[in-house]
Amino acid sequence: MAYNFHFDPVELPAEAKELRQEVRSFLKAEIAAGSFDPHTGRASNEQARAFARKVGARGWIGMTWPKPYGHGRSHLERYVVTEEMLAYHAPTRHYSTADRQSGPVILRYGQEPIKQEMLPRIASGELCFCIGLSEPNSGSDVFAASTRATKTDGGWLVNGRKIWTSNAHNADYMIALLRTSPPTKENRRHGLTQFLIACKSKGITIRPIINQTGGHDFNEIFFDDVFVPDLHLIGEVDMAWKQATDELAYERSGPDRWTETLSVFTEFLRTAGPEPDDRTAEGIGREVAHLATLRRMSLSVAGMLQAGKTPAVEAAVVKDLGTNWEQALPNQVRLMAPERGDSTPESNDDRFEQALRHMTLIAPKLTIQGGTREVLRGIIARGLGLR
Amino acid sequence: MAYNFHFDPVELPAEAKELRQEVRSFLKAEIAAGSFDPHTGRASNEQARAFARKVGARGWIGMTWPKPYGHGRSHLERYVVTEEMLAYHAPTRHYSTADRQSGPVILRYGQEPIKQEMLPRIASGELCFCIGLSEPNSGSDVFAASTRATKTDGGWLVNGRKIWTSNAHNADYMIALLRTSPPTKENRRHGLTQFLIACKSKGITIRPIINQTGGHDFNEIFFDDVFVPDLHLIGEVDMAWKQATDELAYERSGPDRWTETLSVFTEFLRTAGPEPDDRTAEGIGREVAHLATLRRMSLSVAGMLQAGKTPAVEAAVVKDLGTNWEQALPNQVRLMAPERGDSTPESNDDRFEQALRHMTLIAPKLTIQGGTREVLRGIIARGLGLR
Amino acid sequence: MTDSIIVDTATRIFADLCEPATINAAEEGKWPEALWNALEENGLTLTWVPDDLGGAGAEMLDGFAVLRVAGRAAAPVPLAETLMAGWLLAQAGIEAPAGPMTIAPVYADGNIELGPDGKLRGRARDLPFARVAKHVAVLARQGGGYSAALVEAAGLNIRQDKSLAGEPSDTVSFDGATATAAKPANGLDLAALVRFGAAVRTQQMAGALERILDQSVQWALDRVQFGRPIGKFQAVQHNLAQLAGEVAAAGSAADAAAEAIAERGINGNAVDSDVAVAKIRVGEAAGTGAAIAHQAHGAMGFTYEHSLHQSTRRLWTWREEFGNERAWARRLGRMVAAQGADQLWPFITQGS
Amino acid sequence: MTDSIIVDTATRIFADLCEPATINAAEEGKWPEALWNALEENGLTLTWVPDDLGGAGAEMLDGFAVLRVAGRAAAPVPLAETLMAGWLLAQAGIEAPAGPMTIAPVYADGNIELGPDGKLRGRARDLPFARVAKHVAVLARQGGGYSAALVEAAGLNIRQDKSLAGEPSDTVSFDGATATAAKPANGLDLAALVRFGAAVRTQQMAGALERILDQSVQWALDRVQFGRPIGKFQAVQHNLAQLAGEVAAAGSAADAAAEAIAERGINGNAVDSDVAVAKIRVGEAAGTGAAIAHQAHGAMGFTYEHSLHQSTRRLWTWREEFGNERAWARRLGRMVAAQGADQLWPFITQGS
Repeated sequence: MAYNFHFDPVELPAEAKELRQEVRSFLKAEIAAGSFDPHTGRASNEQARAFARKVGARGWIGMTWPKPYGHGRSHLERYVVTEEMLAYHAPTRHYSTADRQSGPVILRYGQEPIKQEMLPRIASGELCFCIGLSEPNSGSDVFAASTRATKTDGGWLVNGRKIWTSNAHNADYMIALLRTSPPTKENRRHGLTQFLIACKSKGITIRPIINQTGGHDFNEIFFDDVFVPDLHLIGEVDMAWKQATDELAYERSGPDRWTETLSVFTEFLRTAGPEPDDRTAEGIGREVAHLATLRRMSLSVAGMLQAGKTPAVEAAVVKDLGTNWEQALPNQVRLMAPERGDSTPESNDDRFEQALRHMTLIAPKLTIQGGTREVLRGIIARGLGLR
Repeated sequence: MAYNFHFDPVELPAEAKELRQEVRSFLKAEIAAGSFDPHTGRASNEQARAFARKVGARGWIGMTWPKPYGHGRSHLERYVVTEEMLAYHAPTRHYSTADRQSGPVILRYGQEPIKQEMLPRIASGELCFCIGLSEPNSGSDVFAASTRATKTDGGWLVNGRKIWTSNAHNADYMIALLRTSPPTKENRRHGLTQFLIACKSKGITIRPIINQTGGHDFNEIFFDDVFVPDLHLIGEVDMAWKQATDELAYERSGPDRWTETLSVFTEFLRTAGPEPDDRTAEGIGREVAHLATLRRMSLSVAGMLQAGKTPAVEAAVVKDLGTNWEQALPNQVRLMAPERGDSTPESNDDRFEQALRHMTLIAPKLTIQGGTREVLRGIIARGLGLR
Repeated sequence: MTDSIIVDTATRIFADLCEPATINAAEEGKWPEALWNALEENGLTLTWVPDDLGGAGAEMLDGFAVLRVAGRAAAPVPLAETLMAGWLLAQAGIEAPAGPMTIAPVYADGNIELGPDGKLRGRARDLPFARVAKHVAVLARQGGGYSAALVEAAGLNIRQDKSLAGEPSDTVSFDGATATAAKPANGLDLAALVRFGAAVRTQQMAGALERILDQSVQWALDRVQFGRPIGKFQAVQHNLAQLAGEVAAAGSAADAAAEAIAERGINGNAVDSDVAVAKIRVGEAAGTGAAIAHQAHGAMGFTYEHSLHQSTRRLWTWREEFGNERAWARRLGRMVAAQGADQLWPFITQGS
Repeated sequence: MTDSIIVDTATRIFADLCEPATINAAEEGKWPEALWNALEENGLTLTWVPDDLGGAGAEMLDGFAVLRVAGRAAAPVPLAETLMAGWLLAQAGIEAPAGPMTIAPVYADGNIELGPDGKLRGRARDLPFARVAKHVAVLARQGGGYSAALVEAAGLNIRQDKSLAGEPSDTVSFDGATATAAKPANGLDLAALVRFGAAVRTQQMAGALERILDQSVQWALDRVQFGRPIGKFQAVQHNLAQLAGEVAAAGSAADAAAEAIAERGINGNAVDSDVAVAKIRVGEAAGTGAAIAHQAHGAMGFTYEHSLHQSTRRLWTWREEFGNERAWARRLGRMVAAQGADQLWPFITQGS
């Protein structure tokens, strides 16, 4: 049977339900204190840093990592915290990458002293991480990476260039995929190794890449004889292809994969009012049906992780469906919105207009970042036995 | 520049506009006389044969073929006749394949005695043709055909099997693509030859294939030592790949490629009435915009043919857009239709309901028959320089 | 969780007795007696009827799971309808008879009335399988409320028609019919009956979608064009990956509705929104999914002799029954809008 | 047919003077003087103004063809607006001044009035390029009809804003402004002005779509992944083929509207339906097309330094201006429904 993947039903345990209320109260207080704009998520870097510390103090970073590195809580509890943060546009950018990706890599493949040093600092909200994966000639094809690490006394020397590195300009550390040997004939994925690199290291230059919204998230990073100590080697030399990809791919299905444009819908609901016409009601209902289903599937993956399963294809399905939906959402909402004219009351719908513009601009990246639609469908096709 | 194909504007000449009125009057009279059901196009085989004779008598079959074979009229005039016939669901099935495809092949590649014998009989509406192209293991990949013609005294002996042959059970003749030599290493398309075959020939067995509407259009044809005289060879032996495909591909863009489900929309308009609500009006407007644009593009291809151009990629574009649109139409209309209930007046909307069901059932074939979506997109990609 | 014995039993029965030929024969009017009898003998036709009313007394979720399997098998018998009928009768404490049943009405504007003389009045359209049913479970207006009534089909005036799937879809007049039994329906109204029907159809559709994914993948592995299986072409792979996504979403949405009903009963706004989400999302998946499956199958899938149509035609029928995507979307949209923008997220996370 | 010299001239000017850097600089507020001057010196800014009113006196279709080229170039100057302004003034027999212009209002519910004292009153939102215009051509209510009025921009109260494309989109108050010239608009009303604007935008969009197709194909040929150009992957090929279809449909629909206006003028139902068809179909193509182009470009297309956004952001802006797909679809749908089902086909074939 081709259809051999499943989305188990999940019943959230009582502690997760309580936790949700706790998170909501926390966020309500933060919004009241002006820590961030609840509609757009706007917050300064200082605010984002301060926010990370508070979240860390609550024990909501590194939740699923075993003690003493983290907090030893369940995937479902972590899921609840994550989705509440996203739903209320909390400024998680200082810690989210470390919490979601870098921390788990260190936990699984890092050397013990590094685990002891880094993980508690991540969990406290102190450290900001970024991921050095893409290169100018290696985007979807990550195994084509050519930035190299050469063995030297007591460590490695790194030379080359990474690109599309989100948040590198704010990050303390990067986990980078570097070439330590050429690929072999039998295995083109051979020869890459993961390293932990301090972003402030000598020899690193970071160039901002401005995106089409005018914003700055991506960076290009140049490495010029950057020294990385042996202790910062993560996992086996040349064997990165065995690490990382699959286990962490589950993170693909997180709520960040279907909530990125959600605020345009929320703001639209606000302008639509409590008694929309038939056309609008129909449009709203359709989007809510997709949203509710995506959320259930995403939660289900968290539940399966908690049950010790390995829902890799399921995660790819959620990301593919989720990113396609959130990408299409601004246009769907645009076609529900009332026509603008000279007699439209001014700034009546200004927050909605701003959200619509912003989401229209960012929509294209959603099916590209973190695994393109093409890559995801390839993974699913493999799950179906077609590859 | 990648975008190197064009849709020239067309102004129909006065005689074409007059012709349109002439065709409409003719059809009105035929409808009044009960020659066919104007809403569904239903007509018996006898009615379809009689209709073909009348259309032939008007000079509307083989219109663009030079005299004395045909009528020496313009592609635009032929276009107008074709689209009017389709728009009013006239029963053209007895002559349409011969008019559109078989006749032009004979005209261009047939031997002179055959041209003189066959073309006037097609143009009169007498002869019905079918096309023997697909085989069980050769669908999209027509050059994999294996039904073979072996040279014998004064002709050829045919053995093998064709499938998905529309209307074969009613046809007098078939033009078949047969294997006369194996493909060569350099050219896998080598070795196929076109032949004219009388469907009543000894050794031919026709098995009906019932489709999911319960109807019978497709057939499977078995050839058992069927003799085909030399005179029925069409074009060069082994060289069919040079013939046929491209020149005739223009026919892809005809109005039959975007009108097949149109009646469900017309019937819906009838139930919707003159003052639809916003939602319905919006839906109607959207479909009309697509329809009008497709029709302009289709007409444009006819105009370019008339001007001696070779709009092969343009034709593929029209078919791809057209079939996708007509395939999606029943579902679009379904979602505009009012909800059915126990208080809905009976048979108020019965003709619409019947059309909706029928069109829902036939929709899947529209992007498969006569060149699948995948094949068409390949042709367009080649036109873009990607292949 | 569901009782896997019940599901295994159903799976085995359908594998043995629900061949494509049986399904086509049923369309021609040949009642699949062996199949029905096996289902009945194994207690699968009255899954939702408590022991003391003559049923199997299984959990709600077990019944839905059986319907998922039945949908996968394109079972040409009124199993869903008999399950619903048994359930409806049970709400009123009426014992369920043996044999196939159907329910009436299927529209929220249905107008069957039960008079003080114990006679029914009214007409119901598009009743699935009415002509093969032994009994009809009717939800009839009586006074200010509703009663469930059990009616023998034998004496009813039935006008036959067919659904797009080729299954019986009949108009039945109840005028003057006498109920074998009739009791107040315990708070159930027509909206709830339609809601329940919608949830039932989403399970059947989810099953049918699983089936067409299986068939399409198998076909793509078997069918060779241009010298290799078509499943090796990237375009086909990506289409089938998209189909898999629709199948997964449909299954998940249908389960959510089933679980909501199992937990909270059929009445109330919260359940209504779960069912709405399911009928909308599964209905969309049915359309998208059937289109992809047909495209993957090429001309072969359009033939009557290939069994693909047995599933796709049912999908096209079921998505329309008990409210289509649009009808439910309007309802859900109004519900969400009425609660206001700030309640969207609490609404999405309610119940979990 | 169009005058190819005019089009060639425009093409050359944009090739020489409308580099991506110029376009980005314009977004930062740097007026592209060399570009504008070249357009003006070559008579391209007053294409639609007759000789005797100071213009180039070219055919309608020539002006539309120039706008197609301008759209392809993502030209960051009010060429379309100046052409429309000159045309509006010409309808009333008012001579067109030199320099950039814009029009007002841009909405059919616009409310600028011309009083008996020759002074204007009213406010217009979202006027493209108002802040860089030397003059505004206004269609103002006067008595029971409309007058065209030429107003110097210098004295006007302008509140600056930007479109999604980063181009000026300003709110302008005309209260108390005096018209340099004002004459009856010769039967033109606001609906006709909006209709004209919609037709203009479809040409610009058709041009921008051609551009993003070119860019996407080139990128697919150049960009190597997994050891070969991404354009060799079937999924990419099929996406770009779909993009090509949208580009072709957009161009054809836009041309149909332009030809209809050239033949039959801007007034009347027949032209209204051609413009409606164009704005709907081109608007859809803009959305679908931009999405495919971005997907093909990957992360690179999302950067400010790559020029793709110069075209896609304009597409997202223009599809909304002078009525979006939905607004026009409602209008067209009403028009078609009012004529009845049997008039659908005659409606589609009218004019040809």
